[in-house]
Amino acid sequence: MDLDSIYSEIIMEHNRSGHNKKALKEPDITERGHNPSCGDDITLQLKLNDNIIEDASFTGVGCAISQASTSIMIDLVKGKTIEDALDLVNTFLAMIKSDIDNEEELEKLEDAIAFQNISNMPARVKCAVLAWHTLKEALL
Amino acid sequence: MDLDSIYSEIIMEHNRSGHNKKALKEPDITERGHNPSCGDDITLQLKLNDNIIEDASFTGVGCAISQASTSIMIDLVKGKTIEDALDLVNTFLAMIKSDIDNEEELEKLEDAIAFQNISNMPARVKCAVLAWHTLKEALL
Amino acid sequence: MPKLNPHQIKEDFPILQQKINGNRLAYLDNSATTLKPIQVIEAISDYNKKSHGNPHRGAHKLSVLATEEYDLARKKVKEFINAKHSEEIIFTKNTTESLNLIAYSYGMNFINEGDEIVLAISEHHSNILPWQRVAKEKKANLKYMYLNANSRISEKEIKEKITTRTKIISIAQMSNVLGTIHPIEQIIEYGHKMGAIIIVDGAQSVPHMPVDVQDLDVDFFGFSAHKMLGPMGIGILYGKKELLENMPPYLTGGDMIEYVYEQEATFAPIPYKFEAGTQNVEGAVGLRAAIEYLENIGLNNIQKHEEILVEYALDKMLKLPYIDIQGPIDLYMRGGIISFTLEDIHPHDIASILDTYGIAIRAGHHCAQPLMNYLKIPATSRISFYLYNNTEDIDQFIEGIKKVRKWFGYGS
Amino acid sequence: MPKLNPHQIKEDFPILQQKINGNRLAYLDNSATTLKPIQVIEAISDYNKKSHGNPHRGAHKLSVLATEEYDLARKKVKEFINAKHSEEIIFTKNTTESLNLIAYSYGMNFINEGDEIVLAISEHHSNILPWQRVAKEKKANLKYMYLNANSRISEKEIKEKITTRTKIISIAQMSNVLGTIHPIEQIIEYGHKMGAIIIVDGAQSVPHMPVDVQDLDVDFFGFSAHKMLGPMGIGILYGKKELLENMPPYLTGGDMIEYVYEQEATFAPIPYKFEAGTQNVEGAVGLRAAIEYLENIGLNNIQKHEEILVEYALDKMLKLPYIDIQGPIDLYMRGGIISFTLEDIHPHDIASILDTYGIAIRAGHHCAQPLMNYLKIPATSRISFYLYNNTEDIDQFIEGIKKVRKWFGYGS
Ligand SMILES: Cc1ncc(COP(=O)(O)O)c(C=O)c1O
Ligand SMILES: Cc1ncc(COP(=O)(O)O)c(C=O)c1O
Repeated sequence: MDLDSIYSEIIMEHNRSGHNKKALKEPDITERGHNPSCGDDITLQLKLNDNIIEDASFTGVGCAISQASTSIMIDLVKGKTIEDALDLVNTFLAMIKSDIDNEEELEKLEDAIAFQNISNMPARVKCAVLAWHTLKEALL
Repeated sequence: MDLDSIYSEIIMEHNRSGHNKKALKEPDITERGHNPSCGDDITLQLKLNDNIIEDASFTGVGCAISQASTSIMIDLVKGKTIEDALDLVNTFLAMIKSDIDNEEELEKLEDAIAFQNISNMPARVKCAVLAWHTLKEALL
Repeated sequence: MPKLNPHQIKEDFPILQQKINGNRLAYLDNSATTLKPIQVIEAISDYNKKSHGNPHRGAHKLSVLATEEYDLARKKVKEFINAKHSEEIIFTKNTTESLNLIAYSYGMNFINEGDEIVLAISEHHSNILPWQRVAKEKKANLKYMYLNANSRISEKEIKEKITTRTKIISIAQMSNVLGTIHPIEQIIEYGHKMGAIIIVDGAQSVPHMPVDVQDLDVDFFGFSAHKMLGPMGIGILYGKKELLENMPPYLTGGDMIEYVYEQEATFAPIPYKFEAGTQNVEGAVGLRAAIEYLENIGLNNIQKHEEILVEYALDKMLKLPYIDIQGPIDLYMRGGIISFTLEDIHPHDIASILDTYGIAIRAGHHCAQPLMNYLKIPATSRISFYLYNNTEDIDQFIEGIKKVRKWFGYGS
Repeated sequence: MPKLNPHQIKEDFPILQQKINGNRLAYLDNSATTLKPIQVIEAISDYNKKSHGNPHRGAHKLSVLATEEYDLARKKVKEFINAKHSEEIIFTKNTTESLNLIAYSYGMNFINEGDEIVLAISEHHSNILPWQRVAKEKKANLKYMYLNANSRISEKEIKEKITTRTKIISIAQMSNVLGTIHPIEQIIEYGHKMGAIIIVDGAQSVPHMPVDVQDLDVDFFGFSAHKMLGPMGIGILYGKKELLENMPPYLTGGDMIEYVYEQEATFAPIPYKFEAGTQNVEGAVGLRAAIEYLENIGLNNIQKHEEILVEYALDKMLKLPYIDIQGPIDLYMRGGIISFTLEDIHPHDIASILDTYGIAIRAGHHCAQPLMNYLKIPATSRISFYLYNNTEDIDQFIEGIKKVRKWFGYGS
């Protein structure tokens, strides 16, 4: 397995930057997500305008995979409708399960495609999907 | 393993004859012995005269090994003192455990020597020693 | 589907290549435990040589491989008994633990004073003692369904014993003493109607016939790998998801938790909630290989094969007037287990003497003392078949019985 | 006594001949589970090919052989930990079950309201959750001995926490997170003076150092075969005869009974009373082979060897300023387990990246969440040694750590 394909530049960059890691002032939704088995624990905050995700951020602790995945997700869904965001979550989860082999369909995931190979590290799949499951919980 | 060395003539003879298999009238001691794991269940009866075993008998159910062993033991201890009987029991149990390799010492066991090879059938050792343990319980 | 050829199958089983006391081995003690084909032995060795690690949460390769092996085994079991969800399959150490788990976790928590627990009189001790404990502790009533003269539970008996107070019915699909296949479909249907949950002890059935837990609509189902060509030290408990999810854990410790604090803890979802501590991964690997071996032959073929052996054996045995069959003497709803007694010769003597001729049978109460008491016999001798047995084994056994008789001074 | 040569020893372990992700395997996850030497793998195969049967009460040859193998394993364990009687050795499926057995059978029956149960804060979940349950059900108090700055339990802490109300003390001889060897001799002596019984979790100690249960005067002692070169699916519980004899059974079913009636049963003597159902005979065979392997090398030699590795590793690690050792930083009373954290890099990332370089370590809470809470860290990375490790493994690990740092954009 190629380390670059998991700990890729885009993931390391998001892990480092922390530009989405902060608390929102007066969020409409606050949702906690955690992986008991590895201790990853994030809190997602969303600001909605009608059914548009106007702003989003997260706080919490976790490994590079979970932190980067959360940050990339936030970049992706900001400005999207709730429906579109949920669709992206489903696409992402399907990609992780290798249920999608149509590369075109994945394009809408933009940077989040970086997690495509995480199934080569089965122990880390939970880290990659944590934020996405949390967002789903928050929006449903 | 040689079947003759376990199901020997002397053992088959005692199993068949049943000359010691009966209830005593007015026994001094009645002692039950049983092997839960194989269902052998005998009741030993003794008539004492001072410290002499004047008469002995048994009733109950069990396999050929346990029935013959009981009958042979009764033949052996009838007329003996309690001390001598206990000594014979200990010699028999030591023989079974292969703790005695002095053939002369075993001679006093007479027909009971027939059980010398029972350790070749480990599952049947309990059947061979049942009566002897029961006698020990009865006399101690 | 390949026709079952026991001669060819025998070649897969190293133990059957051995001489026992100088004789060809006729292994007829399959109800106690089965032999392992080389495929199972090597699957275990291979795991130990290549993929062994502690599964769950390990980020390194060996741990990942072990996790995969363990998950694959669970999936294989799920498919084998057609469970709806993989998480309905819990690994235990044997059928006995599977039944104890239900008794501790379901019985002790959902049974109340005056409730009834109904068993069959033919149950194995492992399906009796856990219920005696629940009944005693919860002041419930333990009741037994008795057998008719041909070793079967009648419909009348079912309807008499199972009432609206019955909360648990626990019964073996196949009796390990008599070979009777009990009418569990009827019992499950009627039991559910009365509001009971139904536990089926599949230790003797699953290895020998197709079983579909969804089709049966059974609530819990337990069995052991070592009775189906697999390793010792691993058993299975199937339970319906909704039931398992509502039960408290049984063993507690590593790997079955979510969060642990000094004074309390929260638990992982099923199946992990019921799998505390390091599990028997190599056992699971062996079990999977065993199921694959069985599926290759086909459970239907195995069942058919054993039916033919039972017919052959019963025919020969019924012709010998000194043999008493304990169990059904017809072929209807019975498996490859035949218990018998010989006039005037104790079962233990029969087993010991047959052993010297290379014939492996079991003698005793077969962990079913209440049945023995009910039948008023202290013990039986028992032969039991599997896919590697053939008519030669039965001929050797019949010859052996004649030698036993001769040894005891009887004609043959 | 042969000097321990890990290079030669490595050759006995097939898994160590493998490349992992194209790299030499540095297996440093021995606290989770250990690898098996070919001698153990073949002992299990041989058993399966030659002597497999269901032990106990079987009159036929294979059953007799299996019974002998099982008894020999028990005797070997007895000698290995120097128990007084063979029947004080009970086979379970793992340490977790050993501890649950004591909790269910001793704890639930001999602990009363207001009694105290004392643990160390560093315990494994398997030695915490069973006591939480007993404490809750019996309204007893669960108390923890805390650690000083160098990860040790002070004499003051012992005397403060253990009182005349203390009925049970349960503690690991060696912490699986910190590597600390706890002063169990003192705790046992003081605990007995206060009237408590003492349970020692030997999962991490027995594989790595000589243990004498009579010398320790410990009341119960548990461990797992899979952490000492043996198979998964078999664990051990040692208990003093007088204690075991007075405890009610825990699992019930086949092989642990004397007489069974419809409504009640009487039980077999120890150890059988605690071994319900078909036991893991092939596991016992593998365990015996593992103990023989360890004895051939010598537990003293193994301990010495690991001490040298710890010294070598600690020396290298303490020189790297970005590594924080979690656990004692001296060599006094510590075993071959080193937990650590890296500034700004999460343990799971460390483990995943090291894996790609063939270095197997564990990351997480190590089934010791209360300790993590106490230390105020979410997780650690952990390396742990065994007899087949050498300084090359440690060098590979140190180089790996530098690569992890580089990958995250830090200097080395
Ligand atoms: C100290 C300690 N106790 C108990 C256990 C549990 O052992 P097992 O998983 O074999 O039951 C472990 C193993 O992780 C351990 O390290
Ligand atoms: C019907 C039945 N139930 C339960 C058991 C117990 O199985 P195990 O000993 O594998 O726990 C057996 C095996 O003897 C059996 O035949």
